[in-house]
Amino acid sequence: MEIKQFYREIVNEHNLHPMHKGRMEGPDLVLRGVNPSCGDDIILQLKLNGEIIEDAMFIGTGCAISQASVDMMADQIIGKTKEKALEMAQVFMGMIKGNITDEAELEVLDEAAALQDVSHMPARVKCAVLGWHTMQEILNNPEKSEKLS
Amino acid sequence: MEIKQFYREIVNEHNLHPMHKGRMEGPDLVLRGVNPSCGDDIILQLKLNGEIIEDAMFIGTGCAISQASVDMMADQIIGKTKEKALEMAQVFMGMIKGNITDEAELEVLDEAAALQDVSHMPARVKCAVLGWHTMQEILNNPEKSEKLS
Amino acid sequence: MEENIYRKDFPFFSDNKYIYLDNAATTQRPKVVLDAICDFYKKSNANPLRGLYDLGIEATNRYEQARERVAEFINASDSSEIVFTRNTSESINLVAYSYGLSNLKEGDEVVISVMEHHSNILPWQFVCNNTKAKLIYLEPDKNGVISRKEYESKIGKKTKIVSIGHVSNVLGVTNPVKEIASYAHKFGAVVVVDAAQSAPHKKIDVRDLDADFLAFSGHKLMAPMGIGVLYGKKSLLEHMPPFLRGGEMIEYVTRDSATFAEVPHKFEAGTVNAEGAVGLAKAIDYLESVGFDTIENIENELTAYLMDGIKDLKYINTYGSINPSEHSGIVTFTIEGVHPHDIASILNEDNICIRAGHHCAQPLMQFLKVGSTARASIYFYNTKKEIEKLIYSLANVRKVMGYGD
Amino acid sequence: MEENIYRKDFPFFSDNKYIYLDNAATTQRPKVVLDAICDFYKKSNANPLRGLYDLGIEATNRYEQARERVAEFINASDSSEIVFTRNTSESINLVAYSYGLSNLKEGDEVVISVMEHHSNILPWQFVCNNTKAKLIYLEPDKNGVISRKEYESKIGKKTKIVSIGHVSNVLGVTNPVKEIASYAHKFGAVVVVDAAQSAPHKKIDVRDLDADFLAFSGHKLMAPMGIGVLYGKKSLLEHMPPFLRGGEMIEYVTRDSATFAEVPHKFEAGTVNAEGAVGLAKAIDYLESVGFDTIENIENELTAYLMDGIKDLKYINTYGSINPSEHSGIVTFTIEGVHPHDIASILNEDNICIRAGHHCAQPLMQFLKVGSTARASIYFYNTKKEIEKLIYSLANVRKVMGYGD
Ligand SMILES: Cc1ncc(COP(=O)(O)O)c(C=O)c1O
Ligand SMILES: Cc1ncc(COP(=O)(O)O)c(C=O)c1O
Repeated sequence: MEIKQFYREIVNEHNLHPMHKGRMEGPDLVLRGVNPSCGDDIILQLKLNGEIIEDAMFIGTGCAISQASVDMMADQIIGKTKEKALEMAQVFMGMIKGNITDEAELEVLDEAAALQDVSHMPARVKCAVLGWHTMQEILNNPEKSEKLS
Repeated sequence: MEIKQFYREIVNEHNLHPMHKGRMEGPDLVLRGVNPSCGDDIILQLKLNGEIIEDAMFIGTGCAISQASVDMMADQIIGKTKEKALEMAQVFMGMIKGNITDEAELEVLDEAAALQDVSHMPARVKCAVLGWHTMQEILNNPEKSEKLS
Repeated sequence: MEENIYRKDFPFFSDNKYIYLDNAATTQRPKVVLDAICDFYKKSNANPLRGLYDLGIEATNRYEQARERVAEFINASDSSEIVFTRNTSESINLVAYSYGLSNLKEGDEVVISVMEHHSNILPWQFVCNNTKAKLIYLEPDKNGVISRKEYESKIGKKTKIVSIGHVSNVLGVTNPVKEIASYAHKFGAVVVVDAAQSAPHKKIDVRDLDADFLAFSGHKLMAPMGIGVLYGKKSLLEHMPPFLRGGEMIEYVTRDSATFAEVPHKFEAGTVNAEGAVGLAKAIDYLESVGFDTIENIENELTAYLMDGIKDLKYINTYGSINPSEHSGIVTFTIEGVHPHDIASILNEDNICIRAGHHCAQPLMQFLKVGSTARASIYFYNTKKEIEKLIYSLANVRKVMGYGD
Repeated sequence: MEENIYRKDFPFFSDNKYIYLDNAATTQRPKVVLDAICDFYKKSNANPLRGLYDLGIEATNRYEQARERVAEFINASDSSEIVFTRNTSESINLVAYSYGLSNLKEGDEVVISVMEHHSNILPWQFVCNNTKAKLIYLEPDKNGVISRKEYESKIGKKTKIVSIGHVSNVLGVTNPVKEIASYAHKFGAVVVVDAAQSAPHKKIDVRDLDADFLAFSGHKLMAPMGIGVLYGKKSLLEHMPPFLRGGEMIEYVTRDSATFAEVPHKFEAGTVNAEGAVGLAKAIDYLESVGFDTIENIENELTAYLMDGIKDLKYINTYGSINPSEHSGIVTFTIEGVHPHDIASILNEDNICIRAGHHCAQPLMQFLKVGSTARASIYFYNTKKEIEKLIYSLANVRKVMGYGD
């Protein structure tokens, strides 16, 4: 897909009208994720119920791709187990880095698979993976959880 | 003149059989001159009688061109006034750097003018001028005179 | 404006589709520079300053002639005041390590400005951390101008070093370095000029500026990568300790100690980059054959055209002076609601190369209260048609991003 | 030996008269390297690591691929262990400033050898002077060999750094760096290998050597001037403070402080020399296409031919091993009664380029009790005919200088 088309058809919707942007009441896990070189800067907030991710929200600023990606991610992981979410993160990273291209394999990502085009925009890989990377960090290292200030 | 011919006809004689090499008894002025990059290392010794350079000798080691040049220099300055010797040094430097090529002007150097070929050997300029440079230094700054050890 | 007559000199433009507008980052190289590189390796390649054979002398001569060419270019008194480095960053680090560390102490002050490139900030943070000297920032007004009042209030008896960019790589503004130098010299401070963005665009005269040190990069004025310049007044260079050590920068070495060669060789450790120096000299020849008048004329005309063309797009904000001729070809901007990285990606699809980010000037970004900006930077080989395309693309960015206008 | 099949790859040999035997100083460049330089500027030239547009990505990729090529060349575990510098000298200075200054203290010892190049002596003199650590010298025996007894007697609990040349640029001897490293590691010392003279001639395997740092220069293996390499184990590089500061080697910069990028970028301040890196990668391709076996075979054959040819000239003394295959192509010699500079001048008339002087190894000269020496250094593109001419000229030197024989 061409880049302009990609913005129009995939990114803009989530960037201009994010569904999961905002401050969460009483989150269980909170982590800031940053891309120094671009200035993308998000705070991911998760609410857990045992192994299940009950809710996911983010606040922050950044480029459209980073914002859309984290919004799409939130949409996909809500209701999933932590394990499933981590598995999806793996697939997402693989897709963006161009290592996973098999459609069947990508199915687990559902709508988030629409970001596959970023694999042809090497300069933007970091933007697309920021949300997923932050989620990996905090699920694998819950002790890193921060206070929302 | 070709370089080999130049060695054969001009340099060798003074290098192999220097006339003014040796340790002087009771010199008035003594200065060490060194070319770090080549390892030429001489000690120039002068005996003065008022304004007249009564004797000039050198000790040290170095390449054939440096040794021959200082020996030729000693030969030429003995009996000259300090002023005359300094004037000759000026002309010699000019010749070696290729700035003075006029034969009439070079006449003052007498036999030392035979080193003119060094002006075509840029790598060896420092060797040729070491003796003359050391003489300039010590005549202009007699307070720099060293003890012969 | 006619078709640009200089483009044919650049192999880069001969068969690619790019509209290259990131000239403040690095420039393209004319064929004469590439030819000079190949010619050096074909005919004169030996290790300079070492061999006694003719080929070695030839290599040395070409290297030292390049030094003379640079001295002439910036009107230095003597070629021994020119030290070859890798780039502006290394030049400033050399001054910081060699002059800074040995001349600063607690209570002293180093004055720089908020609009400096990181390369003219980090070395001074380092020196100040190590010597406990204080780092003071000059603040520009909202047009990017550092006023006389501002520098006179911050430079004073405690000031030991003032290090200032000649032209800002973000705002394009030219700082009053000559006036600052003259004021700083009253207090005996030394003045370092970061000329990375000025040397490609305007005549530098180190004696007129009375700069104590001045740094620039070859690659920003069409020379090869890997060669830069540090100018330093001889009296200062001579009293500074060496920085990098090794190779031919010595006189004598024993097991325990060493004495060093004369300037500038004292500061050039190891095998020198003769290719780079020779390429730089050729780039300077080429640059002067075009002429600074022509360069400034073309740049100003194109800058005016660009600023004029985006003036009506109210959602585009530009930074720096409103006068196009005060931009040295640099136009930095933001588009409301669109992150600069998205601008760059969208323009990339139109083959337009602009820069987006913090431009290695994060403190200036903080001062301007923006996370990052987009920047188009023009050189004399750009054309009106290229600027037209840029304007056209910019006018479409917000639509692509889903805004109504 | 047949006509050398590699010479045609080098524009340098196509139309000049020189017999170039100063390869230990710098090598000639094959056409593929010059083409790679021009190709980079023509097709991929932008400032690497900065631009988000395709051309900038392309420049970045070519630069980073070069890093991977270098990592593979010396068998590093990861390309992030490769820092691009200007040359060997800068690489060693980087280690000295960044690792040395922050890890040494009074009472510690730094061990080097008497046969080091100045570039591996002066940085350690500097560090020792600044930290009051002690500089200890390993002494070779009369054949130039550093014995096990020697290094075991000088390396010990106080040793913090051992920095040692892999191949001596004067004696041509290969030092037992692997054995020294293994012994030094018992005491927790870090081992720096100066591979300037080995990398062009033999396969380097940093993991097999277990070197902590290793340095070499591009220009000595047919790459452009102005590019060098520092290999460092990641765990060490990561804990070292930056050396040069500026440009893209940062994460965040505020007015008062900065955080730095990951290795290796932390150590690469300012605009990188992508041309040099790309040229180096291509030179490595070329070198490996010739193959180290071929290189060593040709060199050893020519070295044997040379040493054999001058053996009967009793007034010529050679240094180092009597075994030609232990010379890495380097034959250093003196002629009784003739100063090395005069030898060089006389050979120059026969268009033979050899080096004369202290070879940036004054302490070794003092150890050998000579003021200076002459040195012929061979690379695989040299020919038997060239060596024949060298022998012929050498046999005439004393006659030219007025001696009977
Ligand atoms: C053994 C050795 N070490 C270090 C160097 C220094 O290399 P460079 O001049 O490229 O920094 C050289 C060559 O000059 C050398 O032969
Ligand atoms: C104002 C200014 N200073 C310094 C630099 C650093 O130059 P370099 O990256 O060539 O060291 C730059 C360019 O990047 C610059 O624009």
